Amino acid sequence: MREAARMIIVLSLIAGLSGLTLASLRQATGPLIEEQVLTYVQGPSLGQIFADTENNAVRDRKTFRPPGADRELTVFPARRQGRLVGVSFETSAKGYGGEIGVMVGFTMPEGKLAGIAITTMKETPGVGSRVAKHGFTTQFRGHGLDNLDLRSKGGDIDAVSGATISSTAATAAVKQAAQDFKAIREELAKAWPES
Amino acid sequence: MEYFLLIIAAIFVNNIVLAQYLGNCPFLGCSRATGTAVGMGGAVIFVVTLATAITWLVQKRLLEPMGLEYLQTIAFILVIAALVQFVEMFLKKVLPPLYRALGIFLPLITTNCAVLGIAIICQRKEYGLLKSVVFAAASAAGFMLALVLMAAIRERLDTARVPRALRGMPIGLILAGLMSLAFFAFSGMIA
Amino acid sequence: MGATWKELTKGLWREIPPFRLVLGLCPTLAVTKTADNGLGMGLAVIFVLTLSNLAVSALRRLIPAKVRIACFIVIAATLVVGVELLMQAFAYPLYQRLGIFVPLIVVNCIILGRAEAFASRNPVHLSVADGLGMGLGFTLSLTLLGALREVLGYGTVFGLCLFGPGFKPFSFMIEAPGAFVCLGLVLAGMNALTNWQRKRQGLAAVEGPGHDCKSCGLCAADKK
Amino acid sequence: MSTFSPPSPLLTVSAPPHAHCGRTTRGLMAETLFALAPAAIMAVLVFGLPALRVMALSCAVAVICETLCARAMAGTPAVDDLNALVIGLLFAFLLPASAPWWLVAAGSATSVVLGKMVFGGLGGSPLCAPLVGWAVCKLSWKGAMDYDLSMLSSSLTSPLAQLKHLGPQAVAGISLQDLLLGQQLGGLGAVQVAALLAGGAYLLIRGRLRPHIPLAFLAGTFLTALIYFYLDPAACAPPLFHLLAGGAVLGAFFLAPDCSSSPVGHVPMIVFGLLAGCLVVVIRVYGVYPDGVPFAILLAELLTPLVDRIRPRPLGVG
Repeated sequence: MREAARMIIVLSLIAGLSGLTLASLRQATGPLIEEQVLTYVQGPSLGQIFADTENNAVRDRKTFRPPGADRELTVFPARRQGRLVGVSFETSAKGYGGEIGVMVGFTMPEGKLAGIAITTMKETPGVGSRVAKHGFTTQFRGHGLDNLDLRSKGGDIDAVSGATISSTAATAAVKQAAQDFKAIREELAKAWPES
Repeated sequence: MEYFLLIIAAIFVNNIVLAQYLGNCPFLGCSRATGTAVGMGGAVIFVVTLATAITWLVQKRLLEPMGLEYLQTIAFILVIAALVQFVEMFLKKVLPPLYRALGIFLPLITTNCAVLGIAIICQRKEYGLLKSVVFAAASAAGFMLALVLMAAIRERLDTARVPRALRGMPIGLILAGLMSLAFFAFSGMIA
Repeated sequence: MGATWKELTKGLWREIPPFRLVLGLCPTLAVTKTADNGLGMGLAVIFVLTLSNLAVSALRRLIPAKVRIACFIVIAATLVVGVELLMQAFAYPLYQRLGIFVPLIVVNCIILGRAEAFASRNPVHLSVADGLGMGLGFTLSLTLLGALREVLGYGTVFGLCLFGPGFKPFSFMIEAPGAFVCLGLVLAGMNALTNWQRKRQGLAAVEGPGHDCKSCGLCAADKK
Repeated sequence: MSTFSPPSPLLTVSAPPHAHCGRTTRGLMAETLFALAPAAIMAVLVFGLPALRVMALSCAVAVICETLCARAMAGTPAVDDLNALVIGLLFAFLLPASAPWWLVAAGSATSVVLGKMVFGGLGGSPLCAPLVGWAVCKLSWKGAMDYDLSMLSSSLTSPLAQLKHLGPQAVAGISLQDLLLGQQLGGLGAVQVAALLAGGAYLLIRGRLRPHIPLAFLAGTFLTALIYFYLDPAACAPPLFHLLAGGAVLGAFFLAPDCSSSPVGHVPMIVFGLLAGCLVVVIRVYGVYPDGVPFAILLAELLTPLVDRIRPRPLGVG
């Protein structure tokens, strides 16, 4: 009986200690990890949208809350010569094999699409993943904020042949982003003052 | 069709041992005789399938709602270790013949990285429960296939005059390499 | 002091894993495509192994024999989660490259094997020396193997280009078959070296270390 | 039992081939070389001197490697059994005629070392040696091993690559006679179909080759191709095309019946041949490699020990 009690006490002691250590380590590393994930997961797609910017988009990020929505948007600014030239943020939509995340960039102050890049993607390899390739994403560059639909739905975006679901999802995500952008455009313009 | 491709991919194209480097210790350690290999393979299929289902539930029903995803590794390994113990006791009581066939392999399975590996792969690929279970069973079947083929070839090699320095582990590894080479035939079959 | 030094250095040559003590094969094969991957994996293992040996050895009188394996697993898993968090915070690209093999350190038999075979029976300072030595040996082996495969497979080492443009990379080496064959040949080389040394000392030749889980204390303990 | 004790000489069971009726390995290998000669001559006629260069270099490297290995591991069989020459020649047969020297040398050395000598020399290897070298090269140097890419100057094309990339319409115009006479790109010896058939027939008539594996292999290829062709004639090439294009005939007569890596029983041999033949077409249809012959044989050889377990039940055993 004493043996069993000792077993239980020692085990729970070790488990508790390990839980405590990990929880505090998690607390300490949390912000760092977030920064790293943004830099290495979202960062490359930011670079695809806005080349040669002079600020660190990940460090200068700010969060916004579109009116009437219950989610937050993390917006990454792009600056050239001290002026804000564009913003990008990520939206997602349900694709064939899970969520497709799309980073969407808008030029400021014109308010056009600067380009899009696929961030997370769990589509069927070889079929859906073709939307991440050049041809599909480049047609958004310089596009206005309207008519963001596939041709089959009356818009002017060409779907990737054989990957309709993935194309639909990516387009839906972009459309969502355009709506969010319209909603917070005023705030965005003021958020990063000229330096 | 989706599941058929998933199974073929897991067994042949991305074979867990020969292409993903998981479960090498039992693959090289338990491949001296075909009988042992079949027993080990059976035990692994059994435990992997069960463990993947349970860890999937643990992750989705316990860790994610509580925001404890970072404890995945520790939770999974404890689940697997407990499961192996439990399966051992259960088989001993309820199905003695099966216990006699698989029992001696069960303790070795806790430290078989294929078990934990497959459970984590299912989470990283965000498979659903059914898909995870099918994937796990197929991957474990791929492990068994590689193990049995390896054992049969090694039994033959016992009569060959393998140079002394190469006997044992080295020739086993080279053989595994050549098997992996042959399995390249399947590469690209499922994009 | 002498004893500590002995435990520290045995892992560097006499019992260097995984070449002499065949432990932890999966990461050895999987992450040695390049030298820096091997080095990163090795450093993570040093961290986990040293601290797990320290913890196990410090608690060895406290832990009841029946649940010791469970305790070792909890300790190792805690450390591995710690490594995961630290790697994500400070070396995210490495974390991405090593992928699933970072959490799998917990089932690397080197960790549990050393806990069972050494740390649970020896005082703290010796156990730490053992863990550090074994970890350094493991790192050394992985880096060497990674460098070998990288040189042949990419023509680079730590990302530095070694040969001119005329070099035709031997891509076989960076694919799975190359990993197996390369490690097999290195092990054969170690065996040949051992026997050559034994011959000079006038001893009979031996077959190389097998993989009957003899070197890994855990399985042996379970068989009892 | 950590120390290794040398087996006692009385009870040593030697590795296959066991069959002995006055014939020697050297004799068998000499006859195999003789049977391969027509294809080698045809290869020189079709592809010119580069083919001769590749074959000579491959054979030389194979012999040198075997000599060095045999020197390093005392107690292995003598080098003069001509087996190294056969391996070198068969490996050369799988290469494009324009293969650069380093590719030939590296592949030939890999064939001999990884495919044969690490398993203790002749008879120990579970895989056919030239195929091991071929697969390693194919994995490493895709460009130099690609028949069309490396033979740009030739007016011929590789029918199997065309089938893979352009579909069966592209190969509909190729006459079977051209295929038979080696008017196609592919392994420099593997495409000399008529000459290989003659060599194979010679070995069969002389009794140096048992007919089970070659015939089962060809039947397996033909039947599987027939099934695919029957199901969808528009998407698949006719079965005779599959037999005559690429390395199917070389595989059937010279690679698959490799003495140490193929089964020995009658039924196992037939199963092995059918399986390999079937895999050839499956890999050609679904895989990324235009010609599935070498990989199909390698895969079937992995199954050899298991297939060999099919044997008649001994009398009196329940």
